[in-house]
Amino acid sequence: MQLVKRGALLASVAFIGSLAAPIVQAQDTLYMPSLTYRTGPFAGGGTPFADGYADYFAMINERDGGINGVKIVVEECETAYNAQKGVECYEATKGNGALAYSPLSTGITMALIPKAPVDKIPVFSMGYGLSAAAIGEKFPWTFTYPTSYWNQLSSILKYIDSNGGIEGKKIGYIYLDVGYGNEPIPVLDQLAEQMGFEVAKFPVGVKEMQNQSSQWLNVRKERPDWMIMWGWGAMNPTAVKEAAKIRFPMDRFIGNWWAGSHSDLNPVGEAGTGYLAANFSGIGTQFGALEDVIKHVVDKGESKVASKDTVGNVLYNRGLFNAVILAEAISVAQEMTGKKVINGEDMRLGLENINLTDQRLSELGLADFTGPIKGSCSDHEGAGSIFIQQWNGSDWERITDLIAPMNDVVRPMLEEAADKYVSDKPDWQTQACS
Amino acid sequence: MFYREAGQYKTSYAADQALLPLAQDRYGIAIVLFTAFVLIPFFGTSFFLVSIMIPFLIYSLAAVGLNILTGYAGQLSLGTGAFMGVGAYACYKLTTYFPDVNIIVHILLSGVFSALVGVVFGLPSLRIKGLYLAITTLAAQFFLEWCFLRIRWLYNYNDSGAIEVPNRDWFGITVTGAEASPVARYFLILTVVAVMTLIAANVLRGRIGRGWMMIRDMDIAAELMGIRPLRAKLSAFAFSSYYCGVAGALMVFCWLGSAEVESFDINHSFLILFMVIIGGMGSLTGCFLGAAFIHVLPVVMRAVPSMLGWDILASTVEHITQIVIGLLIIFFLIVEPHGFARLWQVAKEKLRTWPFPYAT
Amino acid sequence: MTVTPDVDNKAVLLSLENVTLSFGGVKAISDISFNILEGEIRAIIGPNGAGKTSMLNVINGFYHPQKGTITWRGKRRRRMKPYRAAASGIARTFQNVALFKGMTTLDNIMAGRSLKMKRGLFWQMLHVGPAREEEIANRRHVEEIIDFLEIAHIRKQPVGRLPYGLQKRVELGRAMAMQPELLLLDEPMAGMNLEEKEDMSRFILDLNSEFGTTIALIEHDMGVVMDLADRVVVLDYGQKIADGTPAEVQSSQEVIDAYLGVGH
Amino acid sequence: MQELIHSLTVAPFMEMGQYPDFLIQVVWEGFVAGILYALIALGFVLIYKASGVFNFAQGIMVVFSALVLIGLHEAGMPAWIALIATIGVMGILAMGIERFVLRKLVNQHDAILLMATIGLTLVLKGAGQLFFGGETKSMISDELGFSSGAYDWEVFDGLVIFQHIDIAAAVIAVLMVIALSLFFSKTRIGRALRAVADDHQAALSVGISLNQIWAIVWFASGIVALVTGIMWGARSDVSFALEIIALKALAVLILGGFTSIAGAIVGGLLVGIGEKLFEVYWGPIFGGGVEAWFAYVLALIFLLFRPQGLFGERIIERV
Repeated sequence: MQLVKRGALLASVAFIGSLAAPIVQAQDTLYMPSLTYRTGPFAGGGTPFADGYADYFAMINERDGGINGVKIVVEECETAYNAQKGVECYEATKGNGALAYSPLSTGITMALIPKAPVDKIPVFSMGYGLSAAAIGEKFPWTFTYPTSYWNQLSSILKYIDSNGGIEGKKIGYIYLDVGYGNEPIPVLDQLAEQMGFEVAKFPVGVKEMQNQSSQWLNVRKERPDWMIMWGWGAMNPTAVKEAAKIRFPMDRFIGNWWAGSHSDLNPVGEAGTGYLAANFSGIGTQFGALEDVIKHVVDKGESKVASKDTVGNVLYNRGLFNAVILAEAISVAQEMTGKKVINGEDMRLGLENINLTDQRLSELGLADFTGPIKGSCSDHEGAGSIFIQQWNGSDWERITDLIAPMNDVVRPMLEEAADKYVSDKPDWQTQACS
Repeated sequence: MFYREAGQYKTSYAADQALLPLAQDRYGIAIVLFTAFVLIPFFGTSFFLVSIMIPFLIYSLAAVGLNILTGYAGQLSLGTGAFMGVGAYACYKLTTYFPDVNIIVHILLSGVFSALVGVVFGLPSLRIKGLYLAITTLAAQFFLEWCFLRIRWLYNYNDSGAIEVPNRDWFGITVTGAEASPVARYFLILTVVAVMTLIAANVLRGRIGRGWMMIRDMDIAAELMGIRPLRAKLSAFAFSSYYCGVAGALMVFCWLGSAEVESFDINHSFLILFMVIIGGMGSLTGCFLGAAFIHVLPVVMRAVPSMLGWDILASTVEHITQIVIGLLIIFFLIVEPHGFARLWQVAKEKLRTWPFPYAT
Repeated sequence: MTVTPDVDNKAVLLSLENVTLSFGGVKAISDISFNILEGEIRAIIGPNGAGKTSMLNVINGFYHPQKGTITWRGKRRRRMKPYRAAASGIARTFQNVALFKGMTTLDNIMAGRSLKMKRGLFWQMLHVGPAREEEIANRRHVEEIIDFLEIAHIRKQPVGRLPYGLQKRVELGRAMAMQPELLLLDEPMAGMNLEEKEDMSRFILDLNSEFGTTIALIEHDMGVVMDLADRVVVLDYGQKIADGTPAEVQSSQEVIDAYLGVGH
Repeated sequence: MQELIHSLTVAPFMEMGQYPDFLIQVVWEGFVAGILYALIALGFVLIYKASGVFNFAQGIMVVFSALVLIGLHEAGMPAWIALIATIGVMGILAMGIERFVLRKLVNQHDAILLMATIGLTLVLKGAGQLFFGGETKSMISDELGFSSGAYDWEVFDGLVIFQHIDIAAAVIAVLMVIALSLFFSKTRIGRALRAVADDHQAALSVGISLNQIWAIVWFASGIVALVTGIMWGARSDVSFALEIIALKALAVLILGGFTSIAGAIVGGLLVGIGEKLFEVYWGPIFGGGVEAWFAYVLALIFLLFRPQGLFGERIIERV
């Protein structure tokens, strides 16, 4: 009993301490919170992403002494991909002068979108979250560069179309049965009508991620010509394995950009040979920026990566790319405001005016890493392009050039969705763009 | 010595039956309420309010709900998360259909819907007891989760599948949505929780609550005393689910601001059950103690390493937190299976007999 | 031996005719008839496994006999739930004390008042006005029982911690609180010492004479039965082997055989 | 309306008749999943029978044991040595649980024992992630000698595919059940176990230590968990997402009864085959994903009609 009391005492002392001494950031740094999920069922993807994110900023600090001389402080907060914990992390870190949040989970993104205009901290959900947030007029504080789920889907469909035509074909859509997987369905349905193909949908419950045989039996029954997957975490390797089991042709099976990482296919190995996936960030370490990361961070033992092999893999590079865009936005903001130490509002301006041209990407050591991205007041998405990569049994290989989305079709749908989001929120903050 | 009832004579049954017959308890509650209503909003930081007090109060309310069912009526339930979800989605639909009605009305009404659902899933309790019943409540949990996803009407056909909370006023102060200040939200929740806890205490000490406890302790004897098991069990399910539903509505409207299915998953059911068991089954005080322990401990544990300047991966901390909570749960179950509430009682008895440790 | 109704011109409160109860082929009670008169103390005796407790369970609706009729206050009773039996005025105690272990003595006896309390949820929630008045009125009644049973000192103790004898007493109090017309006592003195038995006998007699409660009891202590009971029915292997006044029963050869184990 | 009734009552059966090869495939898949559910349920039953503890941690024990096996192999142990070492770890775990948890919680309320095992779940979950990381891992099935191929069976103008690993799962499950029943009927400890299940006092009076028995059943269900983990892992990798699937074993328990080994097996197969048939043939009508609740709702409905489970005995309440 004595022990209990003492423990309780210690805990309460520590607790009071934590309230009394919030972490105060020095005035001359840029504070960048990192909501990570190194735990939980999706940790396999969250870990390399968080590493890439942290390592890029570490490299900038190390190599350049920060952005225009101001060091970046990255603080991780573990969300386990859980909305409650995500909100808790947000509340815990926003007071430290956070410049932007990359929430990573759709649930956390949805929770933070309405908070962004109030706290004046932009939300940067890189290619995930709410697709409609691409509309800058309606979502001044939210960004989804380089593209949105909806546009990505259109790019994938274009790829299918260019490989034997899509008209009259049957496309199977297997997805994680949560908001994330359900989100692209309106676009899929609309484009099916427009491009003349048939759709069959196969939802996979979160609890059934590793128990997909029914879905794949249904796939076998429906006999689609192509399969598109909106999967995540443990769902992906299981799906590829099940596809192999029913002998679905792997080169007709395309994952979205969260279903095509090394951690997804390593457990599958040989059986997954030929599997395709969309991506928008380069694979490998042959880019200048990555070489610098290895030189300045990883080799010095300052990275959290479990092994050096992780550097350059799909999700590591995506985390790094997330940091690249934020870093670029910071420097744009610094230039526009003339301030060295910026705040969330400046950051929003920087994100909105981002312009990553091919030339700029080369300067950053990222030539051919991704397509150019240009934002504007109304375009918070950039309608960027993707490429398709293929699994060769042990590694990913990029097999296509950049494929542009069908923005002309998708953009009106995005606008409609944005209108709908705003419609039941009378005091929603919008902005006018000329 | 310090906690002495000697000299406090009751001259009427009414006084003897009061909620807090002892003066010390009345002072204690007064201090707690003063702290909650005055000191905390005045001195608490925004982080303290939003990440500690608000979730703590909401979880406490849900724990009160579950405790009514499990601790007082003896029906083990693993469906709390889903019942909270029913409240949240009901509240969301109510605000869409009746945007002009005061949000407080919606929050309180939303509990009615989860009470109805609770009654439906409580029906098996008439034939099934104990662990078997617990597993059937899992059916409620998983079936409702599926409904939250598949019935798109529930989230207004939103593409993201999430429900978002609009800003709503109460007497001119925004109390829900992103624009609501932490203090306003805190006051709203605190008021609801305080009033509902008082109501629970009243019901529990009266005819209805006694009926539940009779069913819990000895259902056959209860029936032979004229308690109708059907009515008693279902009313417990309804009452409990009402509390869970309101807690769910508050969780989404005053804390998270948006939610999708995963906010009401099975882990929440476990979390609330932990709070009830660690706090003490059959004790309202225990609900609050349990909620404080289970919610606050991880928050504190996460803060400790960075405070001490240790460079530990967030994930490592998370894993260690998980292990520690698991061990603590087992430890407490071994040391005091009746939870914090009993520890508190023992402490009070000690204080009463102080300085004579062996008097009983 | 036929049932002799109405010995002292007392009305028949409850009568069972040709009642048979079996569990999956095993007969617990076969073809038993007997009655209970208003205001009497009726004992049911017999060796272990004779079907005595099953008999009580039939009377208060917990078991439903396959055959036979039960007549309560001159009205034939249909298949009935235990809570209906309770509402019609039948209370009981149990062989192995069935108190509400998590509640105090006071609450246990208050539990006996469940049927007397009616106030709805609204008043309960507020705990003012009618609900409170009702609570206090019933409390007053319960305090009278507590005084009667001399258990005031354990009023606020959880019953689980009480010694066995006291638990039995609290259980009696709980049944009394129902103000029943018929009180069924299942071995009220089992496991008690002489002093406790005397106390309990006194309570039973007082209860019968002061409040006029009809009592049916199962008891093994023949001395107690002979002293207390007005009439005795004897069961063996689910069958009735004797019925009558204590003296009559005592002299019955069948009863003597059953108890001495002849032919077993 | 008529259309709906048709699609609910007629169409699925027509479809079954139309493609019998596919039906066989569906039933086979359900059968294999059912075997794995049954194995998890078996672990529950062992512990419940001997100690009355409803072991919620059985699911996480499946994941944990599989992770230990993979982790040890990754650390350089040959597969078979790692397997033996993992069995050792499960043994130590069983003894630890008995010594530090169960022994101290004797005679507590059901809910408290249940909570203790949920606490245990948290500990194992945290420890598993701490030591082995949270990412999805592939089972070392090749190293353990399982082949990854498949048999094709051409029948009814169609094709039924039997994965080797699934066949192995079925065979191993059968062997496991036989081994367990031999253990129960032929060994001294096994007979003692049954005695305990019937009557704790009686078992004590013949001089068997209850503590020992508890440690043994936990060890036995640890081994069952390991086997389940290997088989499921070989089918679809090892990750913490497996834990929630293990919850389905609870529904299986309802169908089979908490104390019946035969019930666990039959219940497992019922749930496995039932949910696959329901998902494949009826699921699309409800928008799919019905597998998530099918088992529980089936159990619930079943309970209303037969609360004692398939093989349980009717309980007569006594007063």
